[in-house]
Amino acid sequence: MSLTPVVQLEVTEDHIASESRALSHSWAQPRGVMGFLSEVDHKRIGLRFIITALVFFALGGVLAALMRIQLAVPENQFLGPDLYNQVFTMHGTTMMFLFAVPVFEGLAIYFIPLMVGARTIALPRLAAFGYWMFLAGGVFLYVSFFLNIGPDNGWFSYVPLAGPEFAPGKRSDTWAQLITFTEVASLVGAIVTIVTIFKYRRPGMTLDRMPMFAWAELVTSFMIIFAMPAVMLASTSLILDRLVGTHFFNQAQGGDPILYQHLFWFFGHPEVYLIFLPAQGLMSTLIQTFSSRPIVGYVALVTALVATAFMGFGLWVHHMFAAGLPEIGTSFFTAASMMIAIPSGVQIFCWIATIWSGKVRLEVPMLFALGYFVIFILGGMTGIMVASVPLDLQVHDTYFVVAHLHYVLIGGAVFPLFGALHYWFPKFTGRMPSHRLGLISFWLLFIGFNLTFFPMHQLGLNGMPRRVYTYLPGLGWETLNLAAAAGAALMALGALSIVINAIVSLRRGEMASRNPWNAATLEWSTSSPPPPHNFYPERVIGSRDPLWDDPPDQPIIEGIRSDRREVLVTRLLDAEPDHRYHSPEPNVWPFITAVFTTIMLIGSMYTPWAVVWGSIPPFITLIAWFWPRRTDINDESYPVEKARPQLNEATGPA
Amino acid sequence: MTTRVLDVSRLPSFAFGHRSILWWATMGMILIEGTAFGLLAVSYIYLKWRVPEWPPGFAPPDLVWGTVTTIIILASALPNELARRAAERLDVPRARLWIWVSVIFAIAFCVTRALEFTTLNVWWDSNAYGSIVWFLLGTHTAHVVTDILDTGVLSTMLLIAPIDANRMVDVAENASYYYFVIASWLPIYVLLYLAPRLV
Amino acid sequence: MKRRLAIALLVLTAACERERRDFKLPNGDHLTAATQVSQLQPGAPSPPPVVESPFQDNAYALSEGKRLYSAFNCVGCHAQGGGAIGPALMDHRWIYGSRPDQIFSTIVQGRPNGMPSFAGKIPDQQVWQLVAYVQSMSGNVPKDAAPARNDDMQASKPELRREPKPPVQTGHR
Amino acid sequence: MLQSVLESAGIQAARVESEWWFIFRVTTVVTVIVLAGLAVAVRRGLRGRDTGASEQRMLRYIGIAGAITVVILFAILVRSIFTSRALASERVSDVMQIEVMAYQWWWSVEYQHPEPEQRVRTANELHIPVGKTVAIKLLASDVIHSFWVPSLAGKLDAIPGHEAVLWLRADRAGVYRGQCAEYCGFQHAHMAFVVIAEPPDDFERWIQAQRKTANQPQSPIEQRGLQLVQQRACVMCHTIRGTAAGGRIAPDLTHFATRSTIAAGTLPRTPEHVNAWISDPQAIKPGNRMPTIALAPEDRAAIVAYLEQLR
Repeated sequence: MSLTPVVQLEVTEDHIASESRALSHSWAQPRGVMGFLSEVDHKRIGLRFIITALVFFALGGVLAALMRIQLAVPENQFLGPDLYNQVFTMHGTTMMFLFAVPVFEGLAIYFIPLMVGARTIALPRLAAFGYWMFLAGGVFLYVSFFLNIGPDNGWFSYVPLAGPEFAPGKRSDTWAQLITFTEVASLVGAIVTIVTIFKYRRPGMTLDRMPMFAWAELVTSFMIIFAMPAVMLASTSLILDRLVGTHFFNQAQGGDPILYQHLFWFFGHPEVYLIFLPAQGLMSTLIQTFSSRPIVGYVALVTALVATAFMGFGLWVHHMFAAGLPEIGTSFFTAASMMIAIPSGVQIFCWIATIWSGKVRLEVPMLFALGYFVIFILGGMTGIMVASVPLDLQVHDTYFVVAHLHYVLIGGAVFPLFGALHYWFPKFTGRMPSHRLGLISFWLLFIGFNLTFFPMHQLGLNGMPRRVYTYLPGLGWETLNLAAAAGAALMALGALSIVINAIVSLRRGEMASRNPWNAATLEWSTSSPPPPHNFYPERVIGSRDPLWDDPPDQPIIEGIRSDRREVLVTRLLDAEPDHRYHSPEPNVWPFITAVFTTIMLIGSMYTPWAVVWGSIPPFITLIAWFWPRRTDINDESYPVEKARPQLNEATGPA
Repeated sequence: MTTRVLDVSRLPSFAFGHRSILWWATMGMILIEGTAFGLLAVSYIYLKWRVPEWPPGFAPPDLVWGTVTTIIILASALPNELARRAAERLDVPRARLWIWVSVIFAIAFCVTRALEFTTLNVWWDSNAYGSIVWFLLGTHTAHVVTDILDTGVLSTMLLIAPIDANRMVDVAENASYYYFVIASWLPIYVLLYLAPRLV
Repeated sequence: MKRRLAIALLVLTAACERERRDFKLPNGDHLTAATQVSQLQPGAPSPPPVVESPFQDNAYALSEGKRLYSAFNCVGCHAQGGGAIGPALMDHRWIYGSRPDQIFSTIVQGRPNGMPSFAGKIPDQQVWQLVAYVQSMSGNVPKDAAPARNDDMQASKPELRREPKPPVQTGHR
Repeated sequence: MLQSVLESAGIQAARVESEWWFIFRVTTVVTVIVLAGLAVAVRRGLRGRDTGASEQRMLRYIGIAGAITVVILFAILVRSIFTSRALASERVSDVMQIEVMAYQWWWSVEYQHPEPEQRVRTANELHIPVGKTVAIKLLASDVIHSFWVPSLAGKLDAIPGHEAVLWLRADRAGVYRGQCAEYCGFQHAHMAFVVIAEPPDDFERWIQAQRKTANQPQSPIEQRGLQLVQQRACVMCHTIRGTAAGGRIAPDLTHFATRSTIAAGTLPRTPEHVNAWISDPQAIKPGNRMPTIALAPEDRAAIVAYLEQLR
């Protein structure tokens, strides 16, 4: 007899009401300062990730504006080389490590459980720990910057410029340690996302019924796992070279600066895709909802995501064409870099087909999605150009590449992100965002973006290198740089209008229903904002677009305990119910562990002994974290003898 | 209102192996650190390929302690496996016994590992070869130490903390991670000790 | 509270101090012809002005000093600090004084038996940078500002990892 | 002065330029078609007529579009590989060798010759004969730099411990500006140089002149200038062949007055600029390695007068 029969049962309104009450009680968010620090609710953690990342985005934007002011006219004295170098390094580092990766991580932590129909995220304490590490890393970077210890060797920190001889002081170490902070946060986030997707999907949600955003985050998380260790090694060996005198990158003692570049770009190129892929998931989500039809080519889109991820690891060398590597090798990497355009092309064709065959609603999120097409396609085309070795040797490290990467990353990731934030605003807050302000933001950003970055293509071809703090008059760069500065001002206004929209709508926006956009994914099946336990009652999933296509009489899932934080764990492929799991209760130790880990990491910039002595306090706090408390004990198997009758089911074949 | 209901109340409240979420979390850790070890090994080979002679200017590490460590580390797989099996049977006394035995093994090879560091014949700041040797060995040692501490805490928990079935899942997953520590050592042993002698 | 604030401020300024990149001396460069060559002076003896080194704890100046140390061929006589024709600089023995202003005078005035005078040849700013570096050779600067290893063959431990050797006055003044 | 990828004056840059126009045209056409397709789709979607188009049929079209993408990419790839080959074909051994050593933030240029005294050392300025291939051996003395003259060839990194060779040929006489293209610290922005391509006879005359030692100063003020150069800080870093100045860590000044710029392309070489530079180099190029040297105005004028006659 199956352990999970589908039966006809009487489910009364009273039962539902009392279960709801019990769930609200057992999943209640802790109160007070300690409660704030102990939070394990994935929606809170996810929102913290998103808001913190957006704050860093704003800071990175301010730095970008400073650079545009500095470069608006030739031989400007506004910043000077020392400050400018810190500013552009901080800008790149912030955008890559403190904005782009964490913001998508935050979206994943918030929405993956909602989209797969789970009550919470897997390993919530780990997710909380990840957030505190991310926050600590970001604060650490900006405090360092204001103390004049901000990194100044570019977000790539090439040796020997960032190495022991040419980067005196602690600025380079700040960069290297920031990497460790964000690494920990991203890796933790990746594990949490993978486990949630694999084990917490609602019964009936087989892998081929998963929403596209979940697919995108799954693929991205695997990319993080394989890419991030490379930069961890690069930054660790950099700090070892600087602090204890190892010779990884010292050519006179058998090391090699090129080794650093290989390690960095083995991470650095996949990094681009692990920013880009979640945004592709967002694009599919937006296009489907606002075309009011199921996405065309689901299998093709998933395949494209996976293919992009695989190829993403095969083209890191195209950042090093100018380093004079052997020609045969570079041809291979040219081929790989061009072929990665194929999956992107397929995705774009699928979306155009969806739009073509659907009923399009030009809401603000859809506008951002359409903006993606214009901007990202241009960025993709310049991507093909820089994949060609001869052409890359001309435009590499010029403003052409600056234009290219912003077209790809802002067009390919930030526009879908803003579309998605607008789209999910009612789910976050329970209120609708303002349509009119949304229109203003979109057009300001769209025009401002193109005015800022389109001229940079021409600047690059005219010979303007990247990362210069000033330039001489008479080289034909003045007008284009001035245009870019004007565009940057428009973008700043656009960003401001988004902030205003958020504040105004939060106060006075129209109340949002469960599913204001008439979307098909599960996060819209619960109230806006969702209750702490996300869903009740929960129905078995019967199709890929449950809110559109599921018959109304899908079975209700009953039997998950409401008197404690219990979740249903399902099987990897078919999402058949497997066992019930007692999800961790709120706990302050992840926060304390993050504090001590931070102290250890910062100390290790100054002396290697900090690693030895400094790892003792986090170790002790980890014990406290994992030490079983009364509330954490699984009362159905305590003492352990009580669990014996469950043993066959618990170990038997899945 | 009568409706169709999927009743999950009779499902077990824990699971072992790849059915448990802890197993997947452990696999995630293993993938991350496996990638790190892989890249370290590639860096070692890259540096080796840059110079005509390897190891450059120093004798390769002495075989004795490295080999003893390898033997102990391989032997420690046995108590580890026994602990895992006992855990999956929910046999608390045996799980407790074997996990303590594996802690003793781990401490033993920590000692031989310390001796290993004294017979590397090169310092980390001698040249790039020394740096990568120390880095490889140091990274692996960090994993060993982490695992010992982790196992130690778990063993202590089995003595003094309340034990439910999830604790037994912890023991089983602790064993999976330990297998990774063993498995990652073998290629490093080959790289550090055998490759300079054979090639 | 106030004291805590003061300590915090101190830490902050220390960090700023260490990481400043000064491309010129704050008061501009001046000729070192005014450097006292002799202790003899007319009138009553006035206490010798204690000259503060502007770059004592400054990481950038220390690294510049290290660069100039080999660029100006100090290596030729003092080697990498171990000493050869000239005395060792990484030990604790100081013949002509270990105070920054004394080292400054040694470089500018030159000393008997081979140390040439660099008066007028090396601008004050660079002399101060050399002074700071020379102090770091025996570990007598803060560890977080001292130079790390160079991308070179390694002759000795980088300054950052040297044990501080308290100066001992051996010479005659 | 030219510093543009799209105004090629040499064979290597011309090949890349023609590749650029090829890819540019192809990608422009593709972009226009895709965006037009999107526009049609949005228009149709807005009208929202239920097309009843089967997913099968749409997937077929997507497949066709994907196949066309593959073909286009393959064409670009083949074109690119052929260009690479052509660029490499310029690598011949029997050519004039110039060694360029990149420093933080200037370029030292040395024309190789079997006899050491026939070698020519200059800075931030390369003279090359028109129509002849030259091999530029790139070295880095400190950090990674990148040698880039857009009008003549693509860039190549100068990496410490590695040796790289760039082959280029100028086909039109002219002055081409180049610049460091790898971020290298404070003054990455002011690390320019010029390549002067001139007819072979002119080039020969130039190199013969460069082989001579420095001019002897004539007027009293120039003589005083030389005296100051030899007494003051200049000698610690600069070489002027034929005088006591023999420092090796800064640009060779033997034929200073034949160059068109100072401070690695930062300023045109005029007496006023040279004077301003000596008086406060850190104000003009903050962070560069030339210290501010205290000099009386009349001494500075003498030094400038001396430098200006170093032809």
